[in-house]
Amino acid sequence: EPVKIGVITTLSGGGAGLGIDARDAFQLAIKQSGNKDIELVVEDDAQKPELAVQIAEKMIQGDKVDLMTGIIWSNLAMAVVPNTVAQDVIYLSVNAGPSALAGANCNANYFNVAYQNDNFHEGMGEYANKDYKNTFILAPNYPAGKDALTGFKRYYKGALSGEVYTQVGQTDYAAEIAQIRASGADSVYFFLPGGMGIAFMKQYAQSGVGIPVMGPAFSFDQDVLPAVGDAALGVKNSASWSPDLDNEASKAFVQAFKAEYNRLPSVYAAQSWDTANLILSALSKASVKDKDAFRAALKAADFKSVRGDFTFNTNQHPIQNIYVREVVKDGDVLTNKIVATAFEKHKDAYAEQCGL
Amino acid sequence: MFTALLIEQLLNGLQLGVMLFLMAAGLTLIFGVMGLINLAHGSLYMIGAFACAVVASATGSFWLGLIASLVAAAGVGALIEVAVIRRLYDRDHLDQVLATFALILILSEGARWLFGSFPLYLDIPKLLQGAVPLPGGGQYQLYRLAIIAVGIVVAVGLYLLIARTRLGMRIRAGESDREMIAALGVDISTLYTVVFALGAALAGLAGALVGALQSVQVGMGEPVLILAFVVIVIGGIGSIKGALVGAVIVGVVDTMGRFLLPSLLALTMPAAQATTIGAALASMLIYVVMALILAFRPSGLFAAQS
Amino acid sequence: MTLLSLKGLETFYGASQALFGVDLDIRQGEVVALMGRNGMGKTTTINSIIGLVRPRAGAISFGGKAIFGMRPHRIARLGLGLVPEGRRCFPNLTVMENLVATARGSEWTFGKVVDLFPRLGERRDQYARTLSGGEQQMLAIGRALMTNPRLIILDEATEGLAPVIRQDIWAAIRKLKAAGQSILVVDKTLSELLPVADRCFVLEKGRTVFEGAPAALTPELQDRYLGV
Amino acid sequence: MTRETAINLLLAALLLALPLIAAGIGEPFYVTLATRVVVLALAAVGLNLALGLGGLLSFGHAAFFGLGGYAAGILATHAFNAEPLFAGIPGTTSMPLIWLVAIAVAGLVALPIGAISLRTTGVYFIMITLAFAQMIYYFAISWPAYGGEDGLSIYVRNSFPGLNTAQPLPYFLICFAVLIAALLLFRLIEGSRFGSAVQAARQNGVRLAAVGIPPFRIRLVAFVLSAMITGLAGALYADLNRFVGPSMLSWHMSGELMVLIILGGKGRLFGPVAGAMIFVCLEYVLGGITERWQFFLGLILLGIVLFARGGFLGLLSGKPRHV
Amino acid sequence: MSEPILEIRDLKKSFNALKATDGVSLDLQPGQIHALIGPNGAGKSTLIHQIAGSLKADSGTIRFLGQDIGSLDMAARARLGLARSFQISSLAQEFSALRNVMLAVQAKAGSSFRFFRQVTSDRRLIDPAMAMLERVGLAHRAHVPAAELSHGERRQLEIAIALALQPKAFLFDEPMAGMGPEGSKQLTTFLDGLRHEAPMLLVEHDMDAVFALADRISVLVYGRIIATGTVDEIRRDPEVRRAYLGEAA
Ligand SMILES: Nc1ncnc2c1ncn2[C@@H]1O[C@H](COP(=O)(O)OP(=O)(O)OP(=O)(O)O)[C@@H](O)[C@H]1O
Ligand SMILES: Nc1ncnc2c1ncn2[C@@H]1O[C@H](COP(=O)(O)OP(=O)(O)OP(=O)(O)O)[C@@H](O)[C@H]1O
Ligand SMILES: [Mg+2]
Ligand SMILES: [Mg+2]
Repeated sequence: EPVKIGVITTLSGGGAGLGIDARDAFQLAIKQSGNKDIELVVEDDAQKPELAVQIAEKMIQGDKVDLMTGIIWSNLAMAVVPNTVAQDVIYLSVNAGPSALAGANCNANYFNVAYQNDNFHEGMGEYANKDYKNTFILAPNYPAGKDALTGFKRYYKGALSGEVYTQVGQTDYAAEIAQIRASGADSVYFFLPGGMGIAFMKQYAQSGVGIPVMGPAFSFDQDVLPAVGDAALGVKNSASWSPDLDNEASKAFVQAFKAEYNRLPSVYAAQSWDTANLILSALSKASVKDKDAFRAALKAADFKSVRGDFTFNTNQHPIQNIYVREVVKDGDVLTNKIVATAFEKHKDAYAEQCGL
Repeated sequence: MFTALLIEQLLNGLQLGVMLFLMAAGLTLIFGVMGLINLAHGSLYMIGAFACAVVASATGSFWLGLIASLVAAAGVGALIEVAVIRRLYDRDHLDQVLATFALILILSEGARWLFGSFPLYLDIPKLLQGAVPLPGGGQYQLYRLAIIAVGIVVAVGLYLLIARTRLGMRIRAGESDREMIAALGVDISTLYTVVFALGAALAGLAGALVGALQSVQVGMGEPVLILAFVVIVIGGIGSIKGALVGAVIVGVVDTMGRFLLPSLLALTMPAAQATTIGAALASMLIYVVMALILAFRPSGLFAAQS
Repeated sequence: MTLLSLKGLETFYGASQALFGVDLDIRQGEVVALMGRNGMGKTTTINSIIGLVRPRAGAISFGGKAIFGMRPHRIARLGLGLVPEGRRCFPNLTVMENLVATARGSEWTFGKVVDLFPRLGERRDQYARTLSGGEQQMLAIGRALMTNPRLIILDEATEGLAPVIRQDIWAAIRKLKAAGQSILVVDKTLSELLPVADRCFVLEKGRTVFEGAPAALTPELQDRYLGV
Repeated sequence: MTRETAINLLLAALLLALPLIAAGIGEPFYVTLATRVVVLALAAVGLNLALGLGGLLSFGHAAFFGLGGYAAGILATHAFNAEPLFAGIPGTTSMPLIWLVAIAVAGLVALPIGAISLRTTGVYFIMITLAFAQMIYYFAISWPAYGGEDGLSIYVRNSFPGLNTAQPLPYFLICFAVLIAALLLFRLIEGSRFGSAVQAARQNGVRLAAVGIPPFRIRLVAFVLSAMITGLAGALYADLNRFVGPSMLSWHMSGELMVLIILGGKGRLFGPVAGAMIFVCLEYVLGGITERWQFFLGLILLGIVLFARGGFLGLLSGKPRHV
Repeated sequence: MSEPILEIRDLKKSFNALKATDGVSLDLQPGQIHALIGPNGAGKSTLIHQIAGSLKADSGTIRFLGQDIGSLDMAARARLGLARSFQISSLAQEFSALRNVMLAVQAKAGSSFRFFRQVTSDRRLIDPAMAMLERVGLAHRAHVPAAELSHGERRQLEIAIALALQPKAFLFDEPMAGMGPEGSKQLTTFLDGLRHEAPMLLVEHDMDAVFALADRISVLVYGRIIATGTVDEIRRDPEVRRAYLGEAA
């Protein structure tokens, strides 16, 4: 009997690009493994929590999947994960890492292969200490946005010349950019995922304010860089991976992904690829039907991560390096190259509260 | 220092308002004049932005892209009118809501089918890059000034079209009694196709112009749609002047709210709390304003009908 | 010369039949009265001519051209001007705009309409929805004239009008008649309608039951068909 | 019995039978799917009271749906964490209690919203109700206490005396019973003196006032009743998903509720039920067939609105208008 | 003379520059039909609207049964006993004729907040409503939706609704409009009998009807009452002949 893996991800609507990257990488990894005993059930959540819940129920009760994965967004993860793990189904996160699931509410069935939401921001906060004393920070006014700025502030030692929460889905940032210009900041840190980030970066570049910008990888990754264009050149951003990361697994991944899909992979693709390979490694050691053994096999993280060294912390969130990348032009293509390592073997701040 | 910022923010509010007006103009035309609730207006806006981005990146010319956005949006608009909208004029608003809701799904997914799932690149044209000095020492982006200018031209043009031309009179006449205007010899269905295409073209134009500032992606029309409805309802349906005033009110209130509320609240509570609560209140603000205006003027500020 | 002719016209509202065979003809320059009790099909006949309801059977020709089944705006452009029952002025247009929005041809102008109905000149920029009933009736007639029709059709020409104004309307109709305008008119006030008409048609239950000169409509016939 | 009544009974029987069969053959997911149909139908029955009977095109009913949901989520969370709500009042996991709170909250909020919104008519009413819903939506997104945009998880489904709600079938039956009760209530109201007044207010408010019935009060009561039913549905929905988040308050949700009604046939007793059955099935079936499911969903919805006047029930019963 | 049922003093209403009602005072006496005539646009409908409450007067007082009703809304005035018809029929289009009248019966009973008892089997609504339809001669059309009634039938229905309210005064705005000669005659007879139930303010252009029915006539021109009197006085008044009657008198 094949192993069934349920992949719930966003394949339609405005946020589809991320989900498609995650799905594509996952499928490619399974295909490359040559493991014929894996059956994927892929469904589109359209970025709606209720729909994601419905699909999860269907996968658990109808398809009787052994493992679940694929969700991109924190709010969808919060809707799906607690109920999934409560039904003793193992869930592996390819992207979202809300703090609520990393601390006291961590769960033996929940593995986060991507990051805890604060991680990238913490990395950038640490790195910013090197050059900047006075930073203006902004993020959307929702939990992930607050986590982001909390993460940044956790390691940043300089002063804050402004802290602004923007509206979710906001598309015009003239008012915020004017505030930045007037604030006397020496740098700007922003977390604005998706179209918000594209709009902000374009408008920021057009405004000619010129104060250096930093952000997490989300606004400077392969899915959005073509849309931001040259405005992004030279911006420092933090991530756990970069296409130029110097290890065998990563090189093979980038090459395989490009060959298959004719585009560069994003961080989402990399995390998803790792998730697939983690599952494959555990499958080779234990049967999914034996939950305890399988969980132990997952926890061992005995696979070749594209991110280099990869281990799980007690709360089953990654211990990994956080890199600082810079947007560069490789021929015609905008991409990133690593310029520094902000943290080696970084752990998240919530693990201590986890009782596992 | 603070005064200069305040002035710049006021300008930003005004500019956001004009931008909103540009989005709302086509909607007012269709919605106010033809009495049709067109939820798919945001999709036409998206089509304009996509057409502009695709053509601009293929030809390297923003201006060709702008023309393409007009043509594409008007073309799709005319097609939709003939195939779908035409059957909805004498239906109630509910049927219009459902049909145009369906159109959103079709157009959004259709666009994703054609153009892929990733956002497209579209930048402002060379000609309009840079900033112009403002009296008092500040600077303002040329492109945004250009948008203000286009918005004003559209407002004046539309106002004259509807209020002064025979075409405008016939459109308004048809709104209240399609049968009668037909019985007086006017081919109302062709007229409406033209008007719908015109409204669509305006949406497309807005999409292209605003797309250069924002992200060109599937679903970009939705937040705009709601705001555009807010704008025309505040102004009073069917009134171009109302739409302009409504847009400026929304633009200024929103900008000033985002800017001032957190600092105002900081006077009464800890800063950390003030920023988040201020932001929360700011995002609700335009809806509060709209509810207040409608509570006191149930048919908007410049209602055409009393 | 026959301007308009109807033969065996049958019209339905959904499943219920309203016209069972209406015959009618109007010659150039003639004033024809269409009469009948309430609900006998006068308005339905008129709406069938102009195409606002689609007749199911019969023949209609106007100016020698078959117009059965044509769309209303095409029929109207052939030279039919309608003053509908209930006036149906465009409420959100001003008096002036109501008149010019659908104007065609050059003979009738705003000035001439105001000569005919001075009240409309005073109310020039007022929205039609705020006009009194009589003012709206004048506007509806003016609006139809502004399309320079070969045949003008008045459904309930003087309904709801004050006696003096009714006299004005009849005077206007006489003036139009004298100028050679062909007119089809429906009205309740026989004492005013009959003197103007050249010929009369009477409908009963959707059929033409009488055709002839006003004089031929004897008091007995009036009582039988119209309840007078 | 009219054809429509027969169709209604058939629909009800179908809706009850399918989950029973599914549970029998060990396909619990279809029970869950049917529960979703039932709960969305219930929400739409609420809206139908305002929209179908009263002609009040509320584009803000997601507010009441979401408030009901949050009532359930908040009470359950407080009970789960054993923290008092305020002033020492504890949370609860008892469904009947939660329902009462959800109904009361939705009604209390609907009262001022209705009182202000009903000053307007037509499209203005559509937009002002939307505005109120958006206010609550943005508030919920940015207010951190109950999860903001991430929403609230209900870790264990709330309880109902004598039934194991964690099992899909008992929970379905609870929801089904509530739906049937709401439909009966709707039928009663529709035929009552109040219902007459509500329908007359839709057709001609001036006429209603001219005989001496104040349309404003009639509409307000209809609006509040309608919000209360939709609020109850929200509480059930939260328990179904064991999750409540701001997306329940979003304008998409309001739109979806409207869509359900139009799809089934507005103002018709079973319109919301038929609409919810069609919509959820389409979403589920199409979503399983193709990634482009929204495109085809759009085409089908368009087809229905253009060619089936009076909605699905109008098509089947052969009467485009409901009288 | 007895106490007037309806007492209007110095009522004023302008639309921008236009004085639609310009200081109108008028009394409606018990048992009388008081006709209000005047050229088109004189302000008759505007006056009716102000009395019924669908328009708010700028100034002046309206007293009904001794009570100042100026600040009440339309529904409240209707409940006090003012029943009106509209110049253009205003009905609940989807309801049958019977249900239109039943609505009035339930309004009269003040029982619109009853949620359970079904109206379709409620004899307390149906019987009185049917009786009213019979009185106006519309019983055979009781179950036809208002939208499908002919013009004349709708006018009859409006009157049935007004009757069902058992009002203390009627306000009728051109009830004969659109009725053929036959219908007008019947309605004239009918209204004649109605004056004993409640007095009536009657706006009408049909002079045959007005002269046959009216106890008193007021002539409104440009928002002012230029003459009030009996039928004969009004017929003879040269000013009225010039402004309104023409040679019709
Ligand atoms: N829209 C409609 N739907 C159904 N029946 C209709 C409709 N309009 C008119 N009828 C019916 O058709 C018949 C003819 O009506 P029509 O309006 O033509 O009469 P009419 O002679 O103009 O009467 P009136 O003198 O009252 O204006 C009537 O029995 C009427 O009830
Ligand atoms: N809402 C309004 N705005 C502006 N003017 C108005 C409004 N309503 C009515 N009028 C004007 O007030 C005057 C009186 O109108 P009203 O309808 O009362 O006349 P009427 O005496 O009933 O006439 P008719 O006999 O033709 O029905 C008219 O000149 C009309 O144009
Ligand atoms: Mg007629
Ligand atoms: Mg009048």
